[in-house]
Amino acid sequence: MSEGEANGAGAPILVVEDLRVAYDTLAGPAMAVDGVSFSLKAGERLGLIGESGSGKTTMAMALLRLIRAPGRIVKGRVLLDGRDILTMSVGELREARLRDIALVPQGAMSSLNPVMLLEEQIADGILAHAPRTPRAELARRIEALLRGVGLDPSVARKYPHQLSGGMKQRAVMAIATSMRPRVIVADEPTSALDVVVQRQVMQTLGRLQGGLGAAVVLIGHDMGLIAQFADVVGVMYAGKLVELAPVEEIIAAPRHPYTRLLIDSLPSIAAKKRLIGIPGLPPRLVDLPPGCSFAARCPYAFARCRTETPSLQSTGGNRSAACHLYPEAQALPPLGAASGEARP
Amino acid sequence: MSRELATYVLRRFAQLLLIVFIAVSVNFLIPRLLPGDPVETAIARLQAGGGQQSVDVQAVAKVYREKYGLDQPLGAQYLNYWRDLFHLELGVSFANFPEKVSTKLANALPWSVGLLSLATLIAFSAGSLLGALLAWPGAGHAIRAIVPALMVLASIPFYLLAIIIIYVFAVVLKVLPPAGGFDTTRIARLDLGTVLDVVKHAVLPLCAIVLGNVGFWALGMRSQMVSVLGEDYITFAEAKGLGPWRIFFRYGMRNAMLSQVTALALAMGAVLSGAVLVEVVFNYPGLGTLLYVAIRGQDYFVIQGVVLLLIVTLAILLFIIDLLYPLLDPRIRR
Amino acid sequence: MTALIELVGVAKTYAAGFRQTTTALSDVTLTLSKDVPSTTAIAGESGSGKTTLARIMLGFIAPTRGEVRYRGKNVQRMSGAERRDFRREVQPIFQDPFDVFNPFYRIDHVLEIPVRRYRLAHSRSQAKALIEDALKRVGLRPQDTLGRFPHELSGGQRQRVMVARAVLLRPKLIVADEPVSMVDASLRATILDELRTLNRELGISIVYITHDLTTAYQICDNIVVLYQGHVAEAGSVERVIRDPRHPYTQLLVSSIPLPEAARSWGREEIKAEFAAPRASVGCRFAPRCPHALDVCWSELPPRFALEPDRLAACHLFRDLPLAPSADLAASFAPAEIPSPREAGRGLG
Amino acid sequence: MSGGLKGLRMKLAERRIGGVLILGLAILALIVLFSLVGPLFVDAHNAHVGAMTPRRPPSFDHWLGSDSQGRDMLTLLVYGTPNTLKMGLIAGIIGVGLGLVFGLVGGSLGGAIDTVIRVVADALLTVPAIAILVIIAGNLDRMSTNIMALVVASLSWMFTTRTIRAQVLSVRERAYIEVARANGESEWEILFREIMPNLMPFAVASFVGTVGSAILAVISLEALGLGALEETTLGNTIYWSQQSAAILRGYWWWWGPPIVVIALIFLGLFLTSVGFDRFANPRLANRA
Repeated sequence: MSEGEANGAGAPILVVEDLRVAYDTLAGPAMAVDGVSFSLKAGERLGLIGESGSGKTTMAMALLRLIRAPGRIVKGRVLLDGRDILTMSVGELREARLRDIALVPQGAMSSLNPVMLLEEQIADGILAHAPRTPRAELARRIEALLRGVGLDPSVARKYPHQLSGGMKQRAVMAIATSMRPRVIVADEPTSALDVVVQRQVMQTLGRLQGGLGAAVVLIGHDMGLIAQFADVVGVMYAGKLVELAPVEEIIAAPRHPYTRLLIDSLPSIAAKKRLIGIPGLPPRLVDLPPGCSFAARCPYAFARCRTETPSLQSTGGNRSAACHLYPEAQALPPLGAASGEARP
Repeated sequence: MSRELATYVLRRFAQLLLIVFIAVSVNFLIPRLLPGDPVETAIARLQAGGGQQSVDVQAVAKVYREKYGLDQPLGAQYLNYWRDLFHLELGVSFANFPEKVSTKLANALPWSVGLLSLATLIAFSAGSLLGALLAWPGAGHAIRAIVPALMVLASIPFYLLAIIIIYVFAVVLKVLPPAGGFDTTRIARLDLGTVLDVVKHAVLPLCAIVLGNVGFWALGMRSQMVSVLGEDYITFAEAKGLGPWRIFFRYGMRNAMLSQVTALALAMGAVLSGAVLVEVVFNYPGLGTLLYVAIRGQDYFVIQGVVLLLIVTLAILLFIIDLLYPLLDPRIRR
Repeated sequence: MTALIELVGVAKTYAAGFRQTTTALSDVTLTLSKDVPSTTAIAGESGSGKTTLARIMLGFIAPTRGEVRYRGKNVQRMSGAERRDFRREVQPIFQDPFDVFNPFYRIDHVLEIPVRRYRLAHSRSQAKALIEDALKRVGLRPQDTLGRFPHELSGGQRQRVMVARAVLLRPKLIVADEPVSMVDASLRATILDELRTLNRELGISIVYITHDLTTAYQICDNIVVLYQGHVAEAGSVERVIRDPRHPYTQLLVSSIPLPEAARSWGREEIKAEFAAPRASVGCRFAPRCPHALDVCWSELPPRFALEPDRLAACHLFRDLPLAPSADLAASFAPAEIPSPREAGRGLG
Repeated sequence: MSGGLKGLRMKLAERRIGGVLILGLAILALIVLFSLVGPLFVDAHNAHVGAMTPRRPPSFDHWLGSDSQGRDMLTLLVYGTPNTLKMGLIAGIIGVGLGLVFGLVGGSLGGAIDTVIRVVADALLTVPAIAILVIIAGNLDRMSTNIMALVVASLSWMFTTRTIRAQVLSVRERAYIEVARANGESEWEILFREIMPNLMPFAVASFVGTVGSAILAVISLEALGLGALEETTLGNTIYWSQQSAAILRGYWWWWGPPIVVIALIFLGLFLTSVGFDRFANPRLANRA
């Protein structure tokens, strides 16, 4: 599924190394992102999937250094073309946002300033990076951007409350791509939209990304959506990246037990089957138990899982998983008879 | 859009009329509802308390009876009352018999409106800016030290503040005049000297109202701003790479001001009540002092006139604020 | 077939500004059997009228036209005793697991009140046993649940408490309005499976309101697809979801993001219709329909019977016979007697 | 935006939740204690005209000096404070009581009654209270602190009405009300069992605010000379001092102490309401 250009060898455009973000709570720090590393080449689409509390939104915010108190970035590097976003000066950071790395935020409904015309909000971003853009040029660019996301240019003279949810999400994408960024971070861009609109918006995002040759990090909770869009899928659980693999492979043969149970729990329209959820509850991020965070819910767990935290390791090919079953196992062994369900 | 706007303006105008209606009706009904014959009560009071001025009690009583027309049915009295109002026929003053109440009001009104609107404007803008800065993480630490002072200022009634201000600045330091709106020994002429004199007399009452208000606006704005700064559009504005002041004014303050203006409309009544008392303390020649003198002299029609005028003035001010609101909020929804 | 609940020509319109009305729901007739427990999905996007339908069924709002009969009695004109029975036997499960608990009370409140109001127990200990049994049935441990305040439980746990509440009352019908859309993915399947189990083991009929066709397919036998208050397609899930025929249902099904390469959206973008005028005559879907005919703009399509177990309201099928009955249930899959395999699992 | 600064601010705010409320309540408690215990230490006769040499500045024997009528200022303060508090409390209780009834009736019944309540409350909220109070007070034959409390109470119900009504309307839309209906609760049970408890924090907050504005209205009327002039209150004391031009003549001990006590009452009420807001509404606490 990966684009031809993505395969063209080249240095990764985005490298995340051992990123850790903590939230200070009254009960102590909660590690919302706990040692995540990955890298992305131009044109590549990474989907980060996780449930609420898995740290996926924190991850998106950290990539743009938008973490606010009580959250703080504890350590790690976010290298954008070799420059660390987390240590650059405030002025450089402002320059880099939108021009190099852009955000398509979660709540498009609430991400637009309710008292500003759409054209002013688009112009704001452009003028912040190119203050001397002539008016005529600005108007031309705004029109082109709106057309690019499938909106009528007359929308420029409207206020956010005059737009539908799908239109707002498109407007936000127009802003995000206004400076032709090289990395787009899309944080659940369709979470409040109906399925048809969701599909339209995601396809538009895909087209924009293709046109710019930008890398995309798509954050989401819906495996189906991620699978439709991404080339590579990263699965997050309790702040950690527990599996990273190309999309077809991860769906056909997940390596991490959590990924497998998650995929198994998805309803499909291929055949009726008994729906089986994952037993237990996601852990609270404050005072995590020692060992693997998923051990308590894992049907494969053994003694080592409860004492030693597994780190992300290669499991062959371009796949990796954070699980003590590897490297001994070649693939995830079938579940015992207890689950009552055979692998497809 | 325009239709929604029209509905909005009409509704606000209806509110204005309703307030005026309530004010007039209250003025009309209360003397008639309370036990006793209002004319007899008033005259008895006038005779008892009117030692300081020589009043032609008979003449007054005659005016009173005519004005009240108690022999007519209540409905007719009420209609007459409204008719008189439309002719600005508010009766005569007893203390300065037979000066018309409307003349007295016309003399006092500019002083009050000038003082009140200037003080509110200063307090509201300064307080809002201060409050927004207090909520702004980039605004430095030192500024937050003034929060307790603001809390104290916001909680003290401002006519008490006025007393303290007079004592400190006019009695102890003697830098500004303690009372009045102008130097009564001056010859009234429109020149620089007169203007300076008026300004000099206005400084302390202005300060009293501003200080009494600024804390309220600052604290209100702070909490509004804190919640606005938590909105997604602020995060997105940051993600766009905008400069901090652009975010502060266009995205932060601009939105926080919406509820500030709503609060302004709700608080104007209290501000006006406080300003009336500040005028009394400073013996400032506005409606407040007129009211106070009238109360002391049992000058009932003047009292009624001032009350009516206060309510109508406020209602009109509110109507203006309401008309400005749609300019601030394109959604015109409240 | 004796009816448990009947919706007869039910419609709901709301006033929308000056002398204008919005149709939230138009002409739904649906009969659910008393004898055979059924599972019916009401599916649609926002603005489809699915929640309106649910609330009318629950008696929370009155229809503008038509009536809802429960055991033959008009729900809006019931005596006190009849109303009490109706309230007990038709139970809701709501979308938002945070909003359904009064923050002032412990979890117990929502379970104890119905036991008392409907006199389900003769003694305190019997009440306690009932409640604990209901909690256990949905996979909650009573000692970890009772005595807690709502904010101390996760969304998934709270939604299970609501299922337990419904179980406690042993209703005849559960109307579940998007019960898992606000629950974490890993817990959704469990809650939906519990609903399915209630249907099989306790013989409770389920009306499942959803925007998600995949879960509708998994837990329901039949489905009604609504678009802007009008029925687009109805029938067995095998027909409607696996082989949609109405252009709207086709669009919906093809837009489901599925983690299967075979069902990729593809790179081709479908056209976005913004501010498509809400057609007031004719087919509501016409402005977005790729196959719209002239007649679609002027005439509301009647419901055509495509197969014995499926109907579609679309002029494309005007050569086919009209649906035999106004009752949507007439186009549902014939009720099947629970198979031995399923019955066996249910008992186990 | 620097995360560190904001983090510190949040922590301070979190810790201050209790602090503000406790400080406010402590100030109020101190004032109540002063009014309760005070009379034990002063001689009531000193509050009479001519009890001592007039216009004496504070001294060891008379801590707060005397006024131009020869009354002991400390004694006036001791007897004036409870009277002022009493008027605020009576007006506050009546005002909040009326407001609760109107708010509940309007919010739960709806229809024409609700419209009337809402429109009248909104209109009266925007009228300067002092104007109407002046008309009422100016037309009364006699004035006492009790009558004054009633007069002020007549215009103290709108804020509570507005708050409670809005709250009833919002609670009624919550899903737990429908759950209660499905649980077989009657409409009365829903009102008293499900809605009412959720109104209490708002009623308490309104009460604190209403007592404050009632006291403000009382001292305002007193400043205009419309108070119960035969009785000793803080507002009257200030009124008399003004009548004797005590400010210009520099008798600070006459008007100073009552101002301080009134200021403390308002500060106490203000801090209590701010603190209570954060306590009752944890989301605010996390934000502010």
